[in-house]
Amino acid sequence: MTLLEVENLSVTYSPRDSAAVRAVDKVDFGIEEGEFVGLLGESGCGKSTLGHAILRLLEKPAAITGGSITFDGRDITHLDEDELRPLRWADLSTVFQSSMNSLNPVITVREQFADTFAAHPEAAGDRPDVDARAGELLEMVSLGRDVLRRYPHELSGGMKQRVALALALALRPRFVLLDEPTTGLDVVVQRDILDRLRELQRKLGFAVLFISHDLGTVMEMADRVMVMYAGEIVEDQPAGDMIESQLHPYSAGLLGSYADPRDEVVQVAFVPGRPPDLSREHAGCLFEPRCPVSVDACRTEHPELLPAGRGQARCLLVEQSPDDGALLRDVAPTDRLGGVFSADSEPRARGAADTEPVMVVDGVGKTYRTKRGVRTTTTRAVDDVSFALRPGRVSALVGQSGSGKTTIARLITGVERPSSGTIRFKDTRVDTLRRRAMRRYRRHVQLVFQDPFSALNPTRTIAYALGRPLRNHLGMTGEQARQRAAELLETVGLSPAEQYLDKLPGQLSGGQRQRVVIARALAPQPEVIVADEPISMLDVSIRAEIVELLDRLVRERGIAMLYITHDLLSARLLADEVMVLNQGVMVEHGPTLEVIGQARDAYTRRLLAAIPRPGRSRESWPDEPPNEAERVPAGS
Amino acid sequence: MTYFVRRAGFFLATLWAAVTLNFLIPRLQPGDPAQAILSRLTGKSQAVDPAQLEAVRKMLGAPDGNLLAQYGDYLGALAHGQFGISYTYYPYTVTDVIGDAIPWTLVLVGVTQILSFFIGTVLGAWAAYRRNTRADSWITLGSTFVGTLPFFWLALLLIFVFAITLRWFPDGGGYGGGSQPGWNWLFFSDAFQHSVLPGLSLLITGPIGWILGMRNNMVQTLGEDYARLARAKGLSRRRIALTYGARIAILPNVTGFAIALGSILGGTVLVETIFNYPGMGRLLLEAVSNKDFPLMQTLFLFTTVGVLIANFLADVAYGFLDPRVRRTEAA
Amino acid sequence: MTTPSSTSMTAPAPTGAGDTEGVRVAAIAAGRSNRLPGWFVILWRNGKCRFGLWMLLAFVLVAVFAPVIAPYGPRVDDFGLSEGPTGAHWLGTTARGEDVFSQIVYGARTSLLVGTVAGVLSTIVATAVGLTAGYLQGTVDEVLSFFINLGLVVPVLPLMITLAAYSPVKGLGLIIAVITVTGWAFGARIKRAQIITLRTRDYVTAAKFAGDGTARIIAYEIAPNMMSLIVVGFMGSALGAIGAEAGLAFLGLGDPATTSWGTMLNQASMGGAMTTGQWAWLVAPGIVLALLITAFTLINFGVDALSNPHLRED
Amino acid sequence: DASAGSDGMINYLNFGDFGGGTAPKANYNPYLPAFKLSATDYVHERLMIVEGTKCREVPWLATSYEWTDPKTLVFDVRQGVKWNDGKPFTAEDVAFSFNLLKKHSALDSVGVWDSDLTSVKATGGNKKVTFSFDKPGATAFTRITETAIVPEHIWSKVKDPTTFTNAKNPVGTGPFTVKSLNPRRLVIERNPDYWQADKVKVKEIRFNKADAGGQVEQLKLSRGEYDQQGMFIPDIKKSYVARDPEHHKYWYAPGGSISVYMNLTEKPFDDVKFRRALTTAFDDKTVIRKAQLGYVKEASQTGLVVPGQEKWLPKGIEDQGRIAYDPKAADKALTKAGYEKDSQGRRLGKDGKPISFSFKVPGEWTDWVASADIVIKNLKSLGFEVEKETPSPDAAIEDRQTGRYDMTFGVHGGSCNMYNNFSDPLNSDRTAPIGKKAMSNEVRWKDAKTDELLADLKSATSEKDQKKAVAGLTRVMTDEVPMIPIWYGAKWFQYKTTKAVGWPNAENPYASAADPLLWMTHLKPAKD
Ligand SMILES: Nc1ncnc2c1ncn2[C@@H]1O[C@H](COP(=O)(O)OP(=O)(O)OP(=O)(O)O)[C@@H](O)[C@H]1O
Ligand SMILES: Nc1ncnc2c1ncn2[C@@H]1O[C@H](COP(=O)(O)OP(=O)(O)OP(=O)(O)O)[C@@H](O)[C@H]1O
Ligand SMILES: [Mg+2]
Ligand SMILES: [Mg+2]
Repeated sequence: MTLLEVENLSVTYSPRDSAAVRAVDKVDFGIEEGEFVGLLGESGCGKSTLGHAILRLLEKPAAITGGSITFDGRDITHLDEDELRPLRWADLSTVFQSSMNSLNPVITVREQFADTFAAHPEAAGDRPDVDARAGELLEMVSLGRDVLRRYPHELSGGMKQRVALALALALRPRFVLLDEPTTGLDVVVQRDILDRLRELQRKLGFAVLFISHDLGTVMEMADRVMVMYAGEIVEDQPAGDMIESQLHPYSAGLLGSYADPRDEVVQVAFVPGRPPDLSREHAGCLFEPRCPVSVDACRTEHPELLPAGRGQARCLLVEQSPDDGALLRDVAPTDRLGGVFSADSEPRARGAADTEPVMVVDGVGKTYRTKRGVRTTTTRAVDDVSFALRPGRVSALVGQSGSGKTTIARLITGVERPSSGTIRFKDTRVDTLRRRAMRRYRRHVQLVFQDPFSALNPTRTIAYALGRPLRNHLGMTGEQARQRAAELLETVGLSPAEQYLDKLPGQLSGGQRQRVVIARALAPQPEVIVADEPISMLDVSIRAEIVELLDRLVRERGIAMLYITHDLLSARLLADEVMVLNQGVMVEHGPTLEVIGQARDAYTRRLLAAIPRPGRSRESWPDEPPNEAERVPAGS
Repeated sequence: MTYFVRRAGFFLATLWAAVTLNFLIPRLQPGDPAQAILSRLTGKSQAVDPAQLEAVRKMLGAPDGNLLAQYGDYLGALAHGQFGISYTYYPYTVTDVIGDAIPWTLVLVGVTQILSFFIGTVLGAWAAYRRNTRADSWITLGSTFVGTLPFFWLALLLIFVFAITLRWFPDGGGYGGGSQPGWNWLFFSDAFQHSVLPGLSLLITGPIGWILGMRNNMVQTLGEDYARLARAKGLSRRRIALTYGARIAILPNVTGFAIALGSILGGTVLVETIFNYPGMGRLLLEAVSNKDFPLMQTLFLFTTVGVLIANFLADVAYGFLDPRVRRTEAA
Repeated sequence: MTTPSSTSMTAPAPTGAGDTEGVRVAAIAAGRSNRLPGWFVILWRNGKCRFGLWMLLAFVLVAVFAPVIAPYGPRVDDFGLSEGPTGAHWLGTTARGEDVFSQIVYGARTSLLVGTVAGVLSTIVATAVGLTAGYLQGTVDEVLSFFINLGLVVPVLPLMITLAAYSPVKGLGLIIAVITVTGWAFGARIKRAQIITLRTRDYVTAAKFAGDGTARIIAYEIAPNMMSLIVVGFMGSALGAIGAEAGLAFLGLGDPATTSWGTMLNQASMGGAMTTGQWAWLVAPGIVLALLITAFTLINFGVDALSNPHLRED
Repeated sequence: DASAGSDGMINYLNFGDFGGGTAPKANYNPYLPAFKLSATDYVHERLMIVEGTKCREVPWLATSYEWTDPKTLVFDVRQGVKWNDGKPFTAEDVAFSFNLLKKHSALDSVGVWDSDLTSVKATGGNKKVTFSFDKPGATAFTRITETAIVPEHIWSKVKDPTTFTNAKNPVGTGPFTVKSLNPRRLVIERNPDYWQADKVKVKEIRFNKADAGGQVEQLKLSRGEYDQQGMFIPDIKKSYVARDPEHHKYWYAPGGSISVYMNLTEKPFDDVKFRRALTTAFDDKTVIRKAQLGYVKEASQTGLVVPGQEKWLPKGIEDQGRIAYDPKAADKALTKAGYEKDSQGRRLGKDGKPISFSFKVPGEWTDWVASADIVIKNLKSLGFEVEKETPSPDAAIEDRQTGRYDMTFGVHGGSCNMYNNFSDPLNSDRTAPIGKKAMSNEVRWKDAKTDELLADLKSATSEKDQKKAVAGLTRVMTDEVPMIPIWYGAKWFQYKTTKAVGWPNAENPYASAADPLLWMTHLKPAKD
């Protein structure tokens, strides 16, 4: 029997400030008992909204404006809060997108379990043994029982998400909604949690709606995958089928932006453009403006979600094709899309590996001393690291969170001074520079910031952001600077530039912002660029775009680049050499293919193993205890 | 260790600064205590007898001469715990005078502060819980209108209505002329009667800050993810409001409350003045207008110490109530 | 938010630093549909705040047009003594034969002046000290923080009374100075806390990479992002200043020569408004004072909403 | 009625404040006038009472006195008086009291030993007290009579009389003893063994803490909660008398003169013609009516308080020395004295420049400010440029003492000691250069003739000689115009006649508000 039946569901946000947004539009699907369904889609396409609607957790200004939700044969669309309460958690539970913040900060983990049990005596029994049951649940997500006594802030992010997961399963629900339950986590930790989740799901047999925009993971884990675009479901297929062939051009583009870095040839594509404005009415297919294969009819006729293959799709082309999407299958997806970026086993046409380095890092270490009340702790953030950066070449620095990547970036750019070792830029010792000299040095070495949302001052226009380095480093002012700023914007693909110069960052999309951040780093014509995870905050479809841009810049301008990331795919695409950092120590250093292909170090292998392999059976974990760093020493 | 040293250092430095300020401000200004006391006694329309002025100056040890030497003497005496003789209540010592005033202030202001905090927190939490309902509007708007009445003015009206016209309560003082301060029922009931009106004026205007603060904090906490999760978990509204809303929302108010308690020692000058309440606030105003340097200095010292201690306790209490702080503070 | 009755008795409830950048963004969004500045739209949209703004506007108009509105000068004492309300004297006369209504009208000037000037001054001091301490850190921060903490723990009212009592000259200037001297610390602490989070923002580091100097960074990168905090601080200070002026004047520590509602209350209280039955003299200034403070408190509802989206009215 | 006893006594009277600050503590040391509680005046008596209105000498603990020579004063001590602890009162006690003050000058707030007194001895078989001076000592008389007498048998055992509070059962000769004290109320009860107990009809007096001074006290007074009170209340006729016209009474006797002080070291105030011209310039009547609510009386230019002190007035003086407002006369006199007006109506100084000066008045004293406003208006209408300055009272007093003012209000005179009345404001000994604090001569009057007259007055033991000297001094005041008196400060005194009658008042000014012992021996139960 269908456990959850969503019919024609529409959700509208009607905020006071602006026009109403139809975030979810006539969504129709069902989930069987024990089924694991993935929900994919670009950021902002309405995944979380849909999830909240199903859980009946929408809050003003959002409201269900049509359709129905049926759970286990019961229509829950209009139940009031008191009627819903018995259903909640015992039947429908969830892990929120921001599950790290979803634990009550002032009560212990045990109490959060206890109040869940107490609220549902019918599901948990009258006098549940909280310690025993909660302990058991924690063990299921490989956490020690001592976690029960802790407060949320005493746990790491990964531990909090595991607690949230355990909590979601506390009453053995029949349906669990997982809304990106592992965002913001380290790849290795993420892998660990998801593996466990899948295992539990098989064992306990609950149904899952798994929301994510992390393609690889969804494809690997789900039985069935739905793809959302602009508030609509555009495709719904069994996962295996979808990997093989995508029915909808958008799904094709989405999957095109994913690849396995371990492959011989790695090729990624991206869907240019932005999703439509949902506050306006659109005739025709919503994806039409970005669609590479659209036909005239797409502009006027709105497609319905119709059966295709073993699933459903919402595309006129699929409808018209006689044998279930054959039309799309004819053309290789990448050919149909706007941009393609690929890397293969051949060395790139870039600077030679033996060029004179511009930047030499020699035996650098950095120790932080933190005073916390009475006690002082020292952290060895970076330990005896040496490498060199060469013009026209990209060195990638990979490693999990907290491994010291950012610290190295700060040391190189002179934000911080090393505790030991030397850093040289050409003939200058960077580690001893003073104010003036530092300013001159930064004309040559620039930083691309990770978070495009915080790297631009929300109160200053783009022209201002670009004008400052031009003025300070190159002495350009007025019209000349503006001209130059416009050129820079064109360089990073924001054209026509005039349209962007006087905007505030808030008026730009994430990808556009990141381009501005890159343009700003380029402004003083630096010789070295340090890019600190410049794509981690961006949507998958934009990532490839930025990687392509960086590659072009390195090639055209002969810039030496240090590319910091924890995403091996982008490292594989962009870098000539890869350095792997683990707890401040460089554990592996070599040409990209060599490191990824034949990793020597155990840690590197673990990193590689964390990469999802949709459609393939996963090789077993390298035999090492699961992530020691995540355990908090007892009794701290 | 350095942490405590720093803390103690700040404590002492603040004390020193406060004490020095209080030493300097009055002394740098015109007029002397003897003149001030006699001018008040004779009134502005009668001449002050120079002989009397001379005698009083001799008695008080007129503070002429080297300011630095005076300052040295003053600090020395303080270090020995000697606060000197009050100029207003000569020849009684400052300690005598303050000792009489402290209990009054502690009881009146202390009780009203605690009640205000309690009432304000409960009403604020209720308003947040019933956000955007009529109860919310009544509480926020009602308390705004009532709470912004200038309370010295309110006090006057209370006196007029309840003391003068209706004669339900006495018009001022801490107790009546008929009872003798002491541990007896008559005195306590008398003192209670006298505290009703001043207490009321403080209670009417006191809770508004807490109401609005609590409401705003709680509206915020109820909008956080953990409150939404609590709803998803199917917890009762009560439980969500208490454990996920109020419990967290009250935290930022704790510091404010501790400071408010610390400033109790300063008394409430306006109310105590209007009601002739024999507390610290009125003493302070009297000390200031009589240029009673020793009394004023000591009152200032007391209030500063009170606030400093409250600050310290606030930190401790905060650490106790907020587990997020607990670890860092304890470590 | 700030305690509205900061007439000084209750300690101000602590204010959250507020998400200032979020405010900017929300404000821009809100302002886009209109031609008005975004922050104003948010304020205006709040029903309570709108009412407060109307009230404040009324007070401002009365203050500006006082000579037109008031039938007599505030110190014209040609009328009967302690007369009750009549057609010629809507609120009666004082014990000295002045027109109470005219005094009320002129008193609006004092209260608004004190509120505005003391509010602006203490906001400036608080902002300058807070920003400098928070941005520079190190010794400068230590020293300034000491003063901020000192300002926070030194009991305000006693200090205020002492300062006001021992000044050789009286007048509005003194009252404003006293309120400023005693009222900046709280704002400075909040602003310092805020700048400490702002100074580690990437865009501040980016400005350093762009070669900007410290002063420029504070003025151009950081200060604009603290606008709503500064507005909140100003509202709080203005509110406190109006109450404090009235309180000090009531205690007889003001300048009797200025016509303010506080001095009116003081003179009504001393001048036998109750004994002579000239009620209006005592009641009117209290009510207008409460109305003005209410106006500010209501506006503060909107300012709170500005810095905390949860508090916006839907 | 509970208060009217059947025995022809008044059960109790409710009086006003009893001193000692807002939270009084027991202090009955009569030598600490700034700190003692008012009961002290009912416990400790003096040799004689010089009442404050007509300056009559009323024999008290002394039955009579005699200047045996200008340097020797002998009092006959009353016999049969007992201390309230039963011990007899003797001349030794009197001598002890004075010698105590000699030893502890801080207690000598009256300043007996500031005069030329050299010794005080009990003489004549412990029935007389002899005061010896090294110069003629007539001026010391009122100071001596103002000094309280304490029992030797108690005070000789006190270690430090300057910090002695005399708190427990204060021993004195007076009509009352302390019954109870709490900070809200002080109760004293009749001393049955008082030497003139038959005259005291009040069994008990209750003083009530009434220092608020504001609305509440005014309301209580107007409601008749006090039998006697001495406080300011606005519009007394409406707010007090009208409430019970039959019983609510008041009497505001004039006290010291409040005068316009001019800084005599500055031009044009150093010019006697200028000053004399200003005597008609001020509209005293308006000041009294508007600024002083009609509670006070117009002051005499002589420096005496009339009509109380009219016997000291020189013969032939018009209207007891009061000078009527006459701006035309002032204008004419000024012009004649060489201070002409220019075309714009500005009054010019002798240097041809417009005369401009400031008038300082403490901003907090609103009635003075209102008075100053009228005075300034008068001056402006004569063409002067006058700027009002309103410093704090402390600053204003200090400026007056140090001579840092052009024009201001000052207070002087009003006591029964004629020497003090004139010496304090006019003696060149009592002044100081600008910038230094003057003891009391704040206008900085330096005049050999005045000093001579003061010396005469000081040594004059006979009333005739004294009158002659005082007449000279009043002439200095009217002719040389060192200051221009405007009004007499009022002594607030309200009383109620429901329980007791016989209060001093304008019709029967037998005592002033400051002589409670005198009214205590005059009060009788109300008839009804
Ligand atoms: N409070 C709100 N008011 C108005 N519109 C909103 C509001 N919250 C979300 N939206 C709009 O609803 C749409 C769907 O948002 P939703 O959070 O469901 O996206 P999502 O797919 O979960 O994105 P992400 O992957 O970033 O979490 C977005 O276009 C967003 O702009
Ligand atoms: N200012 C600092 N004070 C103390 N410790 C620090 C400081 N900055 C970094 N660390 C510590 O140094 C270590 C390395 O931090 P770093 O930010 O370089 O890691 P990262 O590899 O960039 O991590 P992420 O992927 O999360 O950005 C961490 O353990 C961090 O806690
Ligand atoms: Mg989402
Ligand atoms: Mg990092």
